[in-house]
Amino acid sequence: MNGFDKVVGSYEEALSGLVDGMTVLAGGFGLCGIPEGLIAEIRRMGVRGLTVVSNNCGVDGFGLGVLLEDRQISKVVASYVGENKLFEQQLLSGQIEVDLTPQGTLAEKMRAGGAGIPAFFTATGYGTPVGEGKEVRHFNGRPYILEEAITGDFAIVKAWKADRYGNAIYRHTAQNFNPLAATAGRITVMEVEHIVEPGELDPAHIHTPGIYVDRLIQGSFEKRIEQRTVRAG
Amino acid sequence: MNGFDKVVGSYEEALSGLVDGMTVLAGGFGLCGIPEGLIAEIRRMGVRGLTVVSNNCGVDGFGLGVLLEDRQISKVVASYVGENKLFEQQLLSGQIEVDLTPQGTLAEKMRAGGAGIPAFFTATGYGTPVGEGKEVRHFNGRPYILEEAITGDFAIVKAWKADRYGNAIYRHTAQNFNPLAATAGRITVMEVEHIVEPGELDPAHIHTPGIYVDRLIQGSFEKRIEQRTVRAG
Amino acid sequence: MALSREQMARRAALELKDGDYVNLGIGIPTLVANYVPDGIRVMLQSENGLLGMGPFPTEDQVDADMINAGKQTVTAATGAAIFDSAESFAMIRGGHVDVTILGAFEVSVRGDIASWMVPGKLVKGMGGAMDLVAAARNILVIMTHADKSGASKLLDDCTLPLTGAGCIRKVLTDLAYLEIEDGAFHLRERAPGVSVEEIVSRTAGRLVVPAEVPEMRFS
Amino acid sequence: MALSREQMARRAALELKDGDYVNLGIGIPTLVANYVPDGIRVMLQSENGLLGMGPFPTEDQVDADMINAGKQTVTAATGAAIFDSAESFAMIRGGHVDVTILGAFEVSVRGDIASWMVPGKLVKGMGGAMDLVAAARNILVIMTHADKSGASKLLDDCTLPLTGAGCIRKVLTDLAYLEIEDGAFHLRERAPGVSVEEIVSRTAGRLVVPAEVPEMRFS
Repeated sequence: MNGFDKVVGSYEEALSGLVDGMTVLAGGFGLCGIPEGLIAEIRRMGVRGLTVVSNNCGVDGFGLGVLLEDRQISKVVASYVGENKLFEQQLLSGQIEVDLTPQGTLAEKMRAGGAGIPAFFTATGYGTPVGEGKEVRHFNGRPYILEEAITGDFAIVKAWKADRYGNAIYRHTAQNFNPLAATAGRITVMEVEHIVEPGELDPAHIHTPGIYVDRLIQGSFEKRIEQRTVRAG
Repeated sequence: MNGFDKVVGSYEEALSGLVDGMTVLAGGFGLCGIPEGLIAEIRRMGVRGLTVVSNNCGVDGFGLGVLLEDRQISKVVASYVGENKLFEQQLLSGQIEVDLTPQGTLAEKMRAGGAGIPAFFTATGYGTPVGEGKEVRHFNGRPYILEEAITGDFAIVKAWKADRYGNAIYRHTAQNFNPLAATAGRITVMEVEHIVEPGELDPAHIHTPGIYVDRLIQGSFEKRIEQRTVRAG
Repeated sequence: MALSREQMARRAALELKDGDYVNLGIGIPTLVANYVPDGIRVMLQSENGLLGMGPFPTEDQVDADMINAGKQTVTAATGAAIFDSAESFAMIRGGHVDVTILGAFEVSVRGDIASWMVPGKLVKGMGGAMDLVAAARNILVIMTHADKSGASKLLDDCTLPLTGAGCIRKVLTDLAYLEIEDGAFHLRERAPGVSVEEIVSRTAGRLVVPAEVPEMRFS
Repeated sequence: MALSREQMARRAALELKDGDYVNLGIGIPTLVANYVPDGIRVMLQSENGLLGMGPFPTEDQVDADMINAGKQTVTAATGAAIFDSAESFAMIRGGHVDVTILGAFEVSVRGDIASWMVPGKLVKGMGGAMDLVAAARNILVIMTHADKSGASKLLDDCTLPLTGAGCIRKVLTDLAYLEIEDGAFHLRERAPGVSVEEIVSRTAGRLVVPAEVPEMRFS
């Protein structure tokens, strides 16, 4: 044990300090690569008024969708929220606010937040509702809009393997937004399938260096599939 | 063979199209991870008036330093050029121009160039000569300066292993600026120690996806060491 | 006769060159992958973070950690690379994807595209569409020429909120293949059996019709 | 008596806490790694792209592909991670490195630092110093109190071009340990055998001297 050992003993400890009104960045794309146990713990804690930044907001009854059931979320920053009837109801009734953000801009905003870049220009969204009210500037004759970084009080992410220092590897496309959210949380909590000893992972294979990870917990995952598409074997 | 096979048969072919006055982005940090054979070919070609963007400019007689001998470089964008007497002479005599750029800003400018981000704000350089003439803006009460992206006509990079499609892996700290330069060249030429067949590299271990690589050549490398520091074994 | 979905996909596939990195949107664009001509290899980019998308998995290959941007289970092709979403959109935004094929509600003579939002209907989000249209050098829109009520989707000005401004140059509909230049749709090909008159009557935006409009070919 | 280089490194090492990620500049800062107190583990970040820098290699471990930011051959510590330079400076710029220790030519009462350029002398470049000082939450400058001619390096205003503005809060010299607050150096510790008077006489910038200035301890 030493100061770099990020492993915590319980979900309570993993999310200690998360209170009403905070901003939570969540990794995952659809239901792929989501921190299932951490989401369950947020539900159990009953914290409310959360701003959730995540590409999607889960589905009814799974993923971040479960936090809608108890009305724990007051605002969602996402690129696509179409998989969730409860979300739809709460949006239409004004119980929840949504800030729709292009997927690439959302990813870049989180990366910028973690990288100390407060704002950047992008062509994405120029001339669309996304660009309204944002500064426009031309570079090489092309118009771009200014987008600001996103950071969170907490980031909750899911990795495949991590060593005790938090050096983490994602599996297949379950990587998605996880490494980005991991960099941009004031406190980053990572839930993994396997915790290994430092030295077991090749330094060149690390996707998220441990410096970004504050707390690490081993979870078990249902890994629900949204669109099971197969071909004849 | 197919349209994704990036392997070329000769250095001539690798750098075909490089002409006087072009901007060349070069990977490497000091002499670590530099595309030795591509640099030698640029020397052989005798192209002049090059703008070279690279963290360093080699040493006398090795690395990018050899391009100084024949006065092929007219401008260098770098963070540190202190290892090179020839550079010093040419700078003092006004034969070469230098744009000193903080190392992190240089890395981020190349990344931005490859990522379609024309400009970003950073605190680095605010209040210093680097910030002079650049726009200052405050975010959350802190001053930042606006830095613009860098792209090149060519990028020359060095990787360890790549498959024929250009999916590449770097070895240890020879990674450095290589993946960034690779994204920001209009034509990106990669020199590697080992070319392997597609499928031999784990998709999760790829540092530079092949989409960034236009031409691939196998080289042999001297790998000169600048500061050989050892401890008693 | 108006093209079937499969015919549209087949015609769209002719836009692909050997060695192209391609992003296909959901719907008809996805079908394009099935009609890539012989001798042409393309690599599919899926914006959640996969370059080199393979076919759907067999039952025993299904893996919840391997999905595409449509959240469907997929496989990785030989020579694939997997990365995070910032890298995926760096690749897109930086113009490294050669061809993007996607659907739309409306396209204008200026190359504006509306594809994500119908006011009054629930807004689900733009996903990666705004990034894709803002970035790709070569975008092909595939859509029906008119909506179900018969109203043209090729307009002087889009009526719906935009996905991107001034970024579309090519449109394939069930009636025609058109290019956008100098503030007009230019009729390049007509679907087999479809008359120029019908296309003219179903195109609301400024349309330039050359003296000769060849019939579309599919190979 | 003024501190030796080793004493300065030893005192600086007391600023480190167990679990700190630390970036050490060249010169005396590099020596700090040799004096990390028992029971404290730190991980060294090398800005060329290595988190978890180990000791120098033995002769047979030397590898041209494994160097640090000073271009010295090094090893990777257990639990290291290696990445590109953009990621390395994302880590730095984003404030994830806990402690940065680096040298300087001058520091001002406003926390300005000059460390990279002496006009009239050849400018070699700032390397990563500007990024480091602009980003770290906790920076310790280590330098001699005065230059070789005896001129103070602790000033009201830096005379040399800056590396960063308003970013330094702590300075360790061969004579004293000082903190910068409210536009003044606050004398916190004096080197063993060095009088407050000597420190006052060698400090050109506004200096606040508390009633009691303890002698520096090294453990």
